[in-house]
Amino acid sequence: MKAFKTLKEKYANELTLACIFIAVFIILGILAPDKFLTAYNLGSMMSQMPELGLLSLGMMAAILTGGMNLSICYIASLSGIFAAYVLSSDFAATNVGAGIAAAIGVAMLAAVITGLINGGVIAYIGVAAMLVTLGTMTLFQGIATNITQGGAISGFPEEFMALGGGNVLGIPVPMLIYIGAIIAAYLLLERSAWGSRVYMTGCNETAARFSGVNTKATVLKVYIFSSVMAAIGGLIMISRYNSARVDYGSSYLMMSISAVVLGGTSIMGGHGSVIGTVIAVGIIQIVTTGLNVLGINRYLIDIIIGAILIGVLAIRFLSKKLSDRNLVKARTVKADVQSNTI
Amino acid sequence: ACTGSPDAGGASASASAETQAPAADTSGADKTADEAGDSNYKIAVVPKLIGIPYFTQTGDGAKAAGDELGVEVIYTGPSKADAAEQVKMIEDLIAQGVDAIAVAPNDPAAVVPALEKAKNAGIVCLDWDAPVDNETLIDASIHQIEDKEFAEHSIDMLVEAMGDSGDYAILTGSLSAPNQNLWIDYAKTYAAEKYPNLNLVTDPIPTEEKQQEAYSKTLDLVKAYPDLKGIVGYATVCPLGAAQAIREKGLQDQIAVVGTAVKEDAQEFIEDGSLDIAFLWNTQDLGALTVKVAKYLLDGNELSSDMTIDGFPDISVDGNVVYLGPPEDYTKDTYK
Amino acid sequence: MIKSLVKKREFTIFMIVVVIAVVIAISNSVFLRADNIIDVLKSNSVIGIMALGMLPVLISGGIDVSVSSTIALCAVISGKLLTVSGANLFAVLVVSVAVGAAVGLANGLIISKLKISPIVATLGTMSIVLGAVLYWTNGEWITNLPEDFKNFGTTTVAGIPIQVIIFAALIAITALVLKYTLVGRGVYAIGGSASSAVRVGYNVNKIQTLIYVFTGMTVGLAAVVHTSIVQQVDPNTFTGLEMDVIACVVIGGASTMGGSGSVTGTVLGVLLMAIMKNGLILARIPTYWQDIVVGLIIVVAVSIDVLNRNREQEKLVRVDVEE
Amino acid sequence: MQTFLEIDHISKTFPGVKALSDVHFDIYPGEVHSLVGENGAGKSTLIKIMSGVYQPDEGGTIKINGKETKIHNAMDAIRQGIAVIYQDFSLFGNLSVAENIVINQMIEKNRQVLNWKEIRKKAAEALRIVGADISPSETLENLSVAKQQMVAIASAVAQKAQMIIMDEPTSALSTTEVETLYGIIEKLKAENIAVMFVSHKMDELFRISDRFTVFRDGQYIKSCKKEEIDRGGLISLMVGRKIEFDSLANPVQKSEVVLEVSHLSKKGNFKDISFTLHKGEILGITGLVGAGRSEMVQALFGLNRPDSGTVKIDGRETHIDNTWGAVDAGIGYIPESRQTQGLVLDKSVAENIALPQLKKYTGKFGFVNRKKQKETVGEWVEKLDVRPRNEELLAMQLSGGNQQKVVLAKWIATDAKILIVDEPTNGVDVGAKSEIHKILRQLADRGTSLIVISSELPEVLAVSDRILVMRRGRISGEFVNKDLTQELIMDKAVVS
Ligand SMILES: Nc1ncnc2c1ncn2[C@@H]1O[C@H](COP(=O)(O)OP(=O)(O)OP(=O)(O)O)[C@@H](O)[C@H]1O
Ligand SMILES: Nc1ncnc2c1ncn2[C@@H]1O[C@H](COP(=O)(O)OP(=O)(O)OP(=O)(O)O)[C@@H](O)[C@H]1O
Ligand SMILES: [Mg+2]
Ligand SMILES: [Mg+2]
Repeated sequence: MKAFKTLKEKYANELTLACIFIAVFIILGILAPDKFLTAYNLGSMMSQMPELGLLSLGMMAAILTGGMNLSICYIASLSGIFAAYVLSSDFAATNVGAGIAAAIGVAMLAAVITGLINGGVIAYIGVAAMLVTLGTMTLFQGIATNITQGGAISGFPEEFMALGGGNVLGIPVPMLIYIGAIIAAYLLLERSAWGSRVYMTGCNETAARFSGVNTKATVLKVYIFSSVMAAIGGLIMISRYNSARVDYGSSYLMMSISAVVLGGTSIMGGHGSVIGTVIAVGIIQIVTTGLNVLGINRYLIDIIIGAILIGVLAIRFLSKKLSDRNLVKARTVKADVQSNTI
Repeated sequence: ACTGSPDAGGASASASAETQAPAADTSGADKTADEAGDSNYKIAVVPKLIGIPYFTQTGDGAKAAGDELGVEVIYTGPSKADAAEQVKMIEDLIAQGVDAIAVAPNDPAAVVPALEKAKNAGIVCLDWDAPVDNETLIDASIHQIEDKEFAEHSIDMLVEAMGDSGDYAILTGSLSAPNQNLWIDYAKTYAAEKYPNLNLVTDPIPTEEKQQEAYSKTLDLVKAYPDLKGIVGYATVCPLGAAQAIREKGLQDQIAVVGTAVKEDAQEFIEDGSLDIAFLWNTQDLGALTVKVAKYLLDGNELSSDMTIDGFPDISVDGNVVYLGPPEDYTKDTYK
Repeated sequence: MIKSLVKKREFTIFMIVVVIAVVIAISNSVFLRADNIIDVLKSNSVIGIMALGMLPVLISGGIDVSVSSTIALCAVISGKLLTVSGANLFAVLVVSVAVGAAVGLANGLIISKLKISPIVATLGTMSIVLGAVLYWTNGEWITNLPEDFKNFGTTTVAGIPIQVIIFAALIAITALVLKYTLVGRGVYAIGGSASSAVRVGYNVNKIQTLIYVFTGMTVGLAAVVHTSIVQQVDPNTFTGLEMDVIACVVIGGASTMGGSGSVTGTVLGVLLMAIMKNGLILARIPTYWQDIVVGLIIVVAVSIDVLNRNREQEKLVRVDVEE
Repeated sequence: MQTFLEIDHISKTFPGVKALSDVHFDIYPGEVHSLVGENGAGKSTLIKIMSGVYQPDEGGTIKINGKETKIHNAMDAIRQGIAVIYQDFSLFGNLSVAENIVINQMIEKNRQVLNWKEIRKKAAEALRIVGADISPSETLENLSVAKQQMVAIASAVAQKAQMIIMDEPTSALSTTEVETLYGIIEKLKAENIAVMFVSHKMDELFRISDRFTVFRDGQYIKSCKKEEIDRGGLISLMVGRKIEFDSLANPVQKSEVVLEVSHLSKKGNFKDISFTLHKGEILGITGLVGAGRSEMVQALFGLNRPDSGTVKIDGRETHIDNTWGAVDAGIGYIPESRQTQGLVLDKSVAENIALPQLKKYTGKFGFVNRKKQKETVGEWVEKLDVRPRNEELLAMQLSGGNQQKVVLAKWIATDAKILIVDEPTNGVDVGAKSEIHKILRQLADRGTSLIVISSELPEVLAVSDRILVMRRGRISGEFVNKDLTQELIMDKAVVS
């Protein structure tokens, strides 16, 4: 019981989100059982979510350090484009397996390099993350546009489509990859030593440094992590759209930031949980799909998402205020009792 | 494999035109069968994005045709010209259980997997405004016009406005807009061989699909290339922004501006001479034709070169491609 | 005198602006021609005005990403007023500024009363407001604005476009407010330490709200200025504008953590972005390289700025050592 | 005579902690009334209630000049003539010294338009009164902790209040500034201004106070005149037990040299620093604030790169250019500013203590063993008697002194072989202070070598085996701690 209570306190935010998620899910299910609750739709939602999900995880890591990664969408498309070049090459056409492996390798390499650029300038030169990634956003977009001349790269081996379109035991492959990424993110950020350094650095960089934490390396790794998540998202995208182009997923930037903060990550850094972000992504997904399926006007959907964002945080604030007040009340009463007994 | 079960995927992947076609019309057939009596189909028309005049007008056309034919037209698309968003909308439309999907793809390849899902769900698939690069998948492809022809037309118009020699520049909506890139390529080659004295001063200038950008980029252009004699714009905002800059600088007589623009928006600039010639197909008709062809297919008919769609006397059909017809040119006379 | 100038935080960015300007001028003398400079100032007056509005927000440690949606709303409303009711310029200006202020007020109240972090709050209002605008207008352009308004748009005073004059006026006002008023200093105080600001007796909630109202008002103003330049209203044209605006202010030395930032810096930031855009074409840089160049310049510029500041900190004398 | 301020039955509850229960306090004009109590007794909390930062629980009264009032916010307090020097200063690092000093007056007078000339004049005047040579135009964050403290004092004095509250104003100061402060307090008394004083330093309490009020664990214990009580009595009232202060110095020459610094210099920080540190030795470093002690030791900890000179650890020359390098080399540094450098305030005590030695709890896959971590942390919270004894509390929620103990704990736990401690008992209560001294000595006996920086001469004399004195960035004297007097040391410390 007690354990449960502390658990409840510790994960209050995640629980609230989970309740919202379930509530929304039920409502949509009631409104459109024949459309929303179909196996097809659930499947398609599961294959849609990973893109935003992975970018949000990458964004979250950056925000945890009190930073931001505005270049994340173009990291995704840039790594996707590099992978696409390999995939559309004769080499990949002739020996598929090696081709796909090489493509994934190239995408990861691109991720590490972009991560090193962002993280290097942020951690070792000390420029505000917002500024750096604002610059690299344009830079990466420019590179992607330049090498593709704005065109699309397509003609991948059929087998690669499985990454974005395949199923295993009825679960879409992208979802499986996403779940893997979630677990990895959780272990790295919330269970590993690096993770706790990330959180502490995010709260107070000076104190962390004064505690002998290599804050530079810590932050550098964060941006590599961020890039890798983006690159995985990029790979899923090019597989789902069987082509690669500079502007794929460009509309995910603001959405991923929204998801992260909706998930309870503090924009000042140092606070936030992977699971919170994941649930938030889920909420955004089912709301958009659900309303699409109901044939609601696209703009109304934007309005609703915005309202949810503010609404949830308002609830979060008010409930905290309330619980604090109750806590104080309880305390006072107890204290009085004691003073009487003395 | 791109779909639920591998074998199905294999089938759709290795499907030749023959195996595909029956699949298409049987699906059409069941539809007519089980919905005999009330033939009110759900036809989804998906533009590249919603909320810009061009696609609002095609939408109006589509909905009007829907009312005329008594079918339900769902006109919805992403709020940004982003392939990822568009694919999601298509997938959600499949979930919504529509009978036909007509998509103006942001990327010719990106929508293919989604459309394959649609196909397997027995939905009739069309493309419009820009082609999807997978003929076997597409039951009908509505082209406003043959791209090459259109691109060449744009150069002819430019020459008509500026003469067949001198410097010219190209404005485009964005460097990654497929059909604009296509037109630009055709146009460049055509200009190079037909009008050797035309000189393209620089790569196409992107304008973020914004008139403001087209305006200030043009201001820079005319200063960077003092001998500039002509500007051709390939997104509906470009000629307007350019014309505005030209008007402001009072260069109507030195620099000719032509390009694609919506009739109503072009009017004021054409009337004061800052925009010489605008050209575009009739946007309403494009939307209407798309819906009518969709209905035509849903009723179980086959495309054929001698088919007729009422209201569209001069359409031409070639394979599964339906051409709307020649573009309309807007000049001073248009608004007389 | 010179020394104190060099010490100033904005000096590095100033030098960078100068260097880039020189480079462009060498590659194409047109850059320095009066008409070009005026064109640049005119087409960037909108971003400039919004940047000045964004400045206090960033100084106070906040951020406002909803400006791009708000300006769309204000522009559409002024456009409709102009065409439908044919209202006169002044009335339109007042309404537009009022609408902007209203959105700002909403932001301010959500942030100060509900203690929702600024980026979240404004992300929310951003999608709500834009959604509403597009739902209402369906993205339809508003064209055929009344002649007298178009004339206003092309008005010049002593050869200087009216838009540039408005921008200049706002620069002066913002600078004065931030330096010489209690509220202005409060903005810096809150950015430095909100809790301390409470303890010295500032009404932090009120000031925070005021800040966002101010931003909203500048956006309302920017909306009219924009319309007067483009002479047409396209509700979709503003997407992504918030990033350009924020970029100018932070490149101008405002910290996204709050506490620092200046009008001078912001104006320099606006200029840097402006002359880059302008120079890219004048210097005949191929379009497929332009984004790369811009991105590199931003990263390099801000890095140099920071490296210089770090060097200053190192040199700082902490103890007067006995020699 | 009419009290200026009178407080009755005031309680304050924080989520998780009852900071004050039903306390009483009153103060007369021209009186210096000291509020004493252990860390966490509730002193700062009461002050924050008086200054409108916190609202007390329902019930209870606040009277000012006999009239019952409510203090809703800081402005109320300022209007009622209450000025505060907060324990954590509450200044603005990004603003100029002048503005920091004058800002609250501007707000009080509600002057919407500012006159900078006047502001600078006022600030300079205030700085002159408190005898601090600081340029009014300097940005505050560039000042030393000590100088920031002087700015806070200047700002409060300049306010022309009827009552000035000083929450541990001397904890960052050293002898000379402290003397000036005493002078200021005398002046204030003469002007019939009430001074509420909070401190953990016994001799200064007895030197300046007219009256004491003692809190323990948020409860009101007793008020009494200075004449009515002696140190022992006061301490036992505070702590509830006796505490003995015997010198822990152990000045026998130790053999093995662990740290050898020679000719270390950095422009504008320190010059030609040479000394050795032996195994198991406590080396005290004192001097006036601004002498550059922190700069010097921060150079040893890789926070402040020296221009020239060498550092030998265990005879091997070592280059330390960052903190993690220092930690690997077996050096620990307990900084003087716990708020910004020592602690991550909005993380739990546990996380803070674990931070420097995460490696210890980390398996080979880089995952933290939470259980092991919790145990060790629990031990240290126990050992250093951090109150409340709950390692899940946020560091922010601890009282100043308890925060300091947490910082100590986190570094002692690393079992570094060289531990540099900068102002270790800064703001720590008598009980805790003697405990901390004992802990430092135990460490030394267990073979750790310590450098202890302190501006408090009694403390230096109490713990050090050897004492270095710094003056204006140089070492001006070295003593073995045998029959030393404060005078001998001060003589080397002050600039002749
Ligand atoms: N913001 C807060 N939230 C929760 N608890 C708090 C908060 N501030 C103080 N406390 C608790 O209230 C009690 C009194 O704290 P306070 O700072 O008044 O002690 P103090 O007498 O000033 O100690 P010190 O002499 O070390 O400064 C402590 O137990 C502390 O943990
Ligand atoms: N510009 C600065 N930036 C950051 N910290 C500074 C700066 N100037 C001084 N400090 C810090 O403030 C303190 C300044 O030291 P100070 O001038 O008081 O000499 P000191 O002998 O260290 O004094 P103390 O008695 O406080 O140790 C040191 O902790 C130093 O790190
Ligand atoms: Mg205290
Ligand atoms: Mg020091």
